[in-house]
Amino acid sequence: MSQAGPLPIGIILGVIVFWLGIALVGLAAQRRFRLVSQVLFPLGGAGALVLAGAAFAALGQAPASLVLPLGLPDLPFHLRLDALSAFFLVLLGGTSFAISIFSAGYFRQAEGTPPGLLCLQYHMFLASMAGVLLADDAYLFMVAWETMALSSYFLVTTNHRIPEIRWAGFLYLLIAHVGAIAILLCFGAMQGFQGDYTFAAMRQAHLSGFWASVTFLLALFGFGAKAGLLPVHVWLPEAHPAAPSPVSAMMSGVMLKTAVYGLLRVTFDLLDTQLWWWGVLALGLGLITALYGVMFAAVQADMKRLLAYSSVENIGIIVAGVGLAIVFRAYGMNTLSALAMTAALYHCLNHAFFKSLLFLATGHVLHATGERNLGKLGGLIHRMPWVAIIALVGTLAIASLPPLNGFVSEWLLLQAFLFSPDLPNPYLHMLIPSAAGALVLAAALAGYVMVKFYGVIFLGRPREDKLAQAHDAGNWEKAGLLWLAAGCLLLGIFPVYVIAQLDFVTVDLIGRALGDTAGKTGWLFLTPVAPERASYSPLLFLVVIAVGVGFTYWMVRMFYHGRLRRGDPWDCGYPAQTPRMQDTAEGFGQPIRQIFEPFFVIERELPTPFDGAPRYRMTTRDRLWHWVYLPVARLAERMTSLVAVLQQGRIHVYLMYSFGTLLLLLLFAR
Amino acid sequence: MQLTISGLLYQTIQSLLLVLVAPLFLGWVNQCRAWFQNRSGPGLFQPYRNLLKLVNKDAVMAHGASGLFRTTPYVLFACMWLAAGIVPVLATDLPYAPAADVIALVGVFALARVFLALAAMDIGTAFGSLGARREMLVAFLAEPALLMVFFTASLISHSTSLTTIVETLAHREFVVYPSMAFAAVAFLLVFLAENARIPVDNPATHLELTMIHEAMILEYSARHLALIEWAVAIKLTAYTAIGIALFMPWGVIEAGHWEGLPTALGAFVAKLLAAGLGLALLETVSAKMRIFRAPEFLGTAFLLGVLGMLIRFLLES
Amino acid sequence: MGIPVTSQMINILASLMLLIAFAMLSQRRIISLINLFAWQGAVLVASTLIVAGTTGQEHLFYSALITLVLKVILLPWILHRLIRRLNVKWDVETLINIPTTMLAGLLLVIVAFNLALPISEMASTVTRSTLGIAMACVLLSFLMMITRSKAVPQVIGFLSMENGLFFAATSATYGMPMVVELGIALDVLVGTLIFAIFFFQIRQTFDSLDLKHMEKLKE
Amino acid sequence: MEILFVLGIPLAGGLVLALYGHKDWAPELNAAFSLATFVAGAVLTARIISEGPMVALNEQLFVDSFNVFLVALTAFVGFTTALFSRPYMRVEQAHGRLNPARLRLYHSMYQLFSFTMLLALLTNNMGILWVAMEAATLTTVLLVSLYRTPASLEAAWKYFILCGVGIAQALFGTILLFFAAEKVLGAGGTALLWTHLNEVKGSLQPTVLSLSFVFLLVGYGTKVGLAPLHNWLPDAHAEGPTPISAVLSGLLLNVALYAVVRSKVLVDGALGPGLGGNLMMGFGLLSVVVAAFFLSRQKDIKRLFAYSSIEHMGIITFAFGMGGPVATFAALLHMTVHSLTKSAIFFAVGHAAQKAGTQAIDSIRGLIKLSPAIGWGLMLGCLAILGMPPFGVFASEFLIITTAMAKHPWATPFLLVSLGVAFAAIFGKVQPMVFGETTARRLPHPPALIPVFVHLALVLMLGLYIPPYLAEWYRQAARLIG
Repeated sequence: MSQAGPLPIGIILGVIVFWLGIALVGLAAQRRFRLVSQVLFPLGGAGALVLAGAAFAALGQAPASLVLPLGLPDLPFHLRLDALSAFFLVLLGGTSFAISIFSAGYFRQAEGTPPGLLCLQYHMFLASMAGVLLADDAYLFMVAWETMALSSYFLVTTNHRIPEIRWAGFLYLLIAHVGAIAILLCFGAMQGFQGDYTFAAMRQAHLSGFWASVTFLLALFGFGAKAGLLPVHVWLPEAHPAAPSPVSAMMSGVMLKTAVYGLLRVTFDLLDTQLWWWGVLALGLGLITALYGVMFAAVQADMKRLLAYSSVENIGIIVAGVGLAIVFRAYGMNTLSALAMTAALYHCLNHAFFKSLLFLATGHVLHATGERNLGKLGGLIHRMPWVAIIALVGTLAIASLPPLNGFVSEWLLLQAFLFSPDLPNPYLHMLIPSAAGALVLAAALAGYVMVKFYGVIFLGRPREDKLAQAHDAGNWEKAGLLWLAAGCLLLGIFPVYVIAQLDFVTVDLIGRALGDTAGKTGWLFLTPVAPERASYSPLLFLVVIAVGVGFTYWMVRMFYHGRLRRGDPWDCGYPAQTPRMQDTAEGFGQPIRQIFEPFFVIERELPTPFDGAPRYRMTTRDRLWHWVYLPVARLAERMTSLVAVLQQGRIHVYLMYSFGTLLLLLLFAR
Repeated sequence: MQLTISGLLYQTIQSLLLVLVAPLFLGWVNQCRAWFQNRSGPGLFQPYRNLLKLVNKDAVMAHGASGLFRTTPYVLFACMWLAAGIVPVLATDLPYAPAADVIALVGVFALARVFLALAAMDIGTAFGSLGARREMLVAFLAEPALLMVFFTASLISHSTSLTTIVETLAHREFVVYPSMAFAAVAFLLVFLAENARIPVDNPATHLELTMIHEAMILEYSARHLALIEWAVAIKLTAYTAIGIALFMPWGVIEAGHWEGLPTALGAFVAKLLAAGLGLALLETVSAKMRIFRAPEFLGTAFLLGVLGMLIRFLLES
Repeated sequence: MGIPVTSQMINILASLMLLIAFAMLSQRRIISLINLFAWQGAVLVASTLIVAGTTGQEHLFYSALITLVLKVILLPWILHRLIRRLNVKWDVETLINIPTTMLAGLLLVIVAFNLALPISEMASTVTRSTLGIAMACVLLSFLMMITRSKAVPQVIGFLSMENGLFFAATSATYGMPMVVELGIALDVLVGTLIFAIFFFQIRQTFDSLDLKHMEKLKE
Repeated sequence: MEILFVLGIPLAGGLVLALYGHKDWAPELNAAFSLATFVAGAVLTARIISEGPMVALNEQLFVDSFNVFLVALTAFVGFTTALFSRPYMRVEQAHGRLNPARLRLYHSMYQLFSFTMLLALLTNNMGILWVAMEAATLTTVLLVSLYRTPASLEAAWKYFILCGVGIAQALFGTILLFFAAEKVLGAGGTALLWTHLNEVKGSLQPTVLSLSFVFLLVGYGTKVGLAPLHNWLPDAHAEGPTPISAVLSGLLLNVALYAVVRSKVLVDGALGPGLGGNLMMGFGLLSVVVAAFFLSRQKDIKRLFAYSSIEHMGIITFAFGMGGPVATFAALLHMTVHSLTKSAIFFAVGHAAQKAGTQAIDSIRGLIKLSPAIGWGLMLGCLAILGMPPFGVFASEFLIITTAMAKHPWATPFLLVSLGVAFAAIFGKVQPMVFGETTARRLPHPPALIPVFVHLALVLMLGLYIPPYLAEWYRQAARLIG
């Protein structure tokens, strides 16, 4: 393998160092608010753009590596930039550029952590994510991985005076840490008992089926904990709402993807075999996660929790794609594996854009209104048209509607599913179409959720008086949002071009690409396998709709001569309407609650007819919490009380322990 | 994707045909219903007259309406038009068809629906949001079921492109596919739900607590309402055309066969008439369900769709 | 086959050590306990002297001297004084009744002998069989510490454990290097002084030397 | 020559401070003696690095790469703790918890304690090692009961009795070792010298050595705080003055473990690897598990970190037990970073407890608000000790866990569960202490922040970059231990 020019990897390393430098400046100038917000964050954003550019340039090149004289003495930091890393770095840079720019206008003074510390944590977070993506040995990977968890934890707990936020942070870091230990064990198993923890050595190692499976399961658990796979997803809906919105955007949009990256890296790059049941496991887990996530998103009343659950859903979809890729790969159907992988990667990119966009939009709403409860928002399209229109793009994208980007990746994934009849395993034949059903169901529910999300926040009439004071986004914020919206649109319209870039990744990992077929019929039509098999042209689609709208509009103008009069809403003639009569978030979630009742723990507080001040309250909680976490906590509790018996304060008993130990060992040793 | 003159011609003919004929088809269904109910009926062209009446009225719009509310009718209409351009009605040689396969077709319907639901919530009335919620409830179950139907068909033809599916089904030797029977039933259920027909919804009612579709468009008037009504008619026709294409595809022209046009046209009109009659009959003999039963109804459709796919694997592969 | 006289003497003394250890284990009166401790010290001195005489190792004489001063005279004297100063009247209370303790002690002796057997067989010194007895003494003192509920007997148990160790050091191995012995002696002395300080502090704070007051820190 | 300074300065310091320890400038004097010790230690270290191992004073003292690094560490942490103890003890005095006599005792014993630890490290004689270990107990036992509260007395008593009895077993072990050695080396004075023992370890009687090792392990293991011999440790840590907790946790445990490892080298030589390693792995793992489950029941902040010390000693013991260059390297590294981190934590905890006026976890809240530096110090220290990168504790845990996965996969589930439980327990308790609304108050003397952050900075550095000479040093030591 020829060594490519060290330029891109050098630039990326430079950006990481640059970010760390910004972080240190932030630490030094902790209270200089203007410096931090007007200079440091935009600079960080510029760095992100440079990083994305360098990574993009590296996509087509041969892998480049670098060894830094840091780290453990026998294991200096190895960096390597191959197509997979480059792709995720593009994702990181492209998304974080917008988030940094947005942050420049977002963070306010006097909110918990001083601005300089926020800057420190934020840029540490960025740098560590880039570190994860560049790492080429287990140690650097773990260091960057945990630094990422740690810096994001501090960002989550910015507003640490609220007990719920502290709890959220704790839960997040705990699950992240347990996951990290699993990843560590995974690396331990993977180095094939050679004692060499570079990825290069792991690529060489041949593991037996048992150990490979152990490795994969550990990786699935460890990375799944970070990504938010069931059942270790519980931290996600707690931590994402707790964080400041740019941080939620970063966590949801980018950090979760690093987990996907890790899973891909381990499964497709470091392990030399893939077994089919791994794929089935990942597929099943992914789909269950997707359904579970979207189901819970539908019943949330907090807008950021809703988005967080939606992230759970999207991660589920991505992992399902990865699982499918594994299945195909295990049976040597490399083209199809590449198709599924492309779909998963594409969805990663899409999710990064639209989810960041929506989180940033909610961040602005939160700032402008001080409210995150959907039941108290409404009608914001009049107060903040910019944000509302941009958020509409994100909403349509996340609801996977054509011609935006969310649709493309789901379309590709469904295409991949439709090839599963070619699999030689008779059980998989039947399993996978049903799985496609689950995927479609999740996607359709996402539409439901997003209508609720957008409609309740931006449309209708304001549910609270104070919403009248809400203002539109500032210039920094607008710029950030626009970048992401443009991303959603372009990614949706030019899939052929995007897939041509993704091909570098699939060629690297699977040895096959869609390139020769995907663009066979030109740049206009996306034909992943064969033109007669399936095709889709979002640009044509968009053009036709736009022409249709324009033509209709023109026709109506031609024939119609009436005037437009404004009046009170009709609403079947009901008098005395108030904004409180609109559907609330709970109301919108009611059908879902009813249909999927067994999955929720619902607590209702209903007013009686005689209540002077009637109150209605309802909480919906996760059953898994009762099924998995509380039992585990109780078990740990029981263990501790069991252990506590050991130490009851009597010195005689303590002496007995020593005595007993001594005797036991003496008898053992002889 | 060979761009041929004939293809362009077919494309234009069928897009215009479906759009223009749609109100007539609606009128036919209403007329049939009236016959079944022993009424004399408003006449076949009543929908056109309605549209004309609406277009000539002054529009009233609520104070709180935003740009979204005003744009939605146009988007809706454009989406339906696009859908009408994809479904092979007369010929499979459609140059625009590769732009969107069945999944994208479902996406188009979803796009239209999301816009409509958002517009319904825009004014901020109780009924608007109620309608939006119910519509989305129906949709999230109907959409997967519809896709399952399409998938069953595409498993047979190894393609998700609607034209290819129709070509395969229409021009291969005749085979009875049990899976398609399941799919047909599922499609029928989805068809009723998606087009707001009895038993899921009643297009003729403004009875507040039971309506779904009508609740969403309560605030629309004049030209906007006209566009929506027209779009709804196109949707009904397009769905019927899809049903015809999937389950009764005989008579559709293959690429390059000019001479088949009259036959194809005749076959299509006949099938459309039959379908309208069937729909009217079905609507007459069944009663509107409670809204809470709708999930079960559509759940059945979804299940049938999945079963169809499974049967495809069990019996036909 | 004749066993050398010195060796026999040491064996007798070793049995005495064991006997005294058992006596201490079963002793209820605290004064007697201290006296027994002093006797144990005396036996230790005697055995050290015999070993020193037999092997002609000069430093063992010093060792014997230190033991005599420290364990036979100084420590018992300090303990007696303490008892008087602290006005301790009570008898020794045990946590487990004496017959059971004795039975456990017997088992311990068997275990210790058993453990020491392979070592004794390969030992070259004249006093090879004493190692098992020394180990038994250590374990018996340990048992005593476990079963006594008051502070003073516990400390005496601790000191008698050191006796056992010394016995092992001198009889079984002909004595450790002088530096080490000096160091050990210093530690024992300082330790006893600190114990004494503690007795006063404990009494001052808890008004009693019963250890059941000191069971507050748990978990 | 330096070696004598290293030992002589703290000894002299102990004597001088026994006379003047109650003066106003005693804390500074204390720090000055510790600084001098540290300088001497540094010079000694530099010399060992350049010239290699050496023996001194008629072979009674010796320095090789294993103990010299512990000497440097001990002297360093001794010095920083003395810096920390300066404001800390002044505040204690201002709060009326100490009178001049006790202050004098404290300062004198502090220096003597340093002396005993350094002696234990530097001596070549297994007997003197025992004497020094016992002396270390003796010097600290009165410090544990320095406040004369009932709880502190109880703690001191338990500490004294349990460690005394434990260490008595170690003496028996030493005697057995001598017993085995004199057959090879003769009855002369060399039979307890480790350098000589090491040379002939292959010909020592295996049966005797295995018995001897059991006694030594139980004896010194008590001081290390291995479960189930650990019961004195949390009490002593919690009730003594915080500087003492810091050195107990950061240094004494290391020194005791050093003794165990020295013994293990001999027993491995005689028996081959197996018994020693297995016993240590078993003890280590048991300690990790037991300590992890105890952590969540703690209500006292110092007890909490005392259990954490047990846990980490368990990890180190486990690593030494595994053996091999990587694991031993990791164990040595872990000793270093644990001692730095844990003492930094105790510094922060000490100030925090003084600010809150209590050691009860539930009553310490929102440190970050009143004194961000202490709050962040505690938070970062806690994260570091929990094995969060980029801190050095992670570096060693990384090596240990991955090696365990490769060599003894059966042990990893225990490690996984324990580390998870420990994380939940410690972090769940520390987080609300640092964050949230505050209960703290201002203190008459500004806190000593330099020790906290110097330690953390060093730990951070070790996580990212281990200087080559340090690495070489660890490697040599690891080769020595095998």
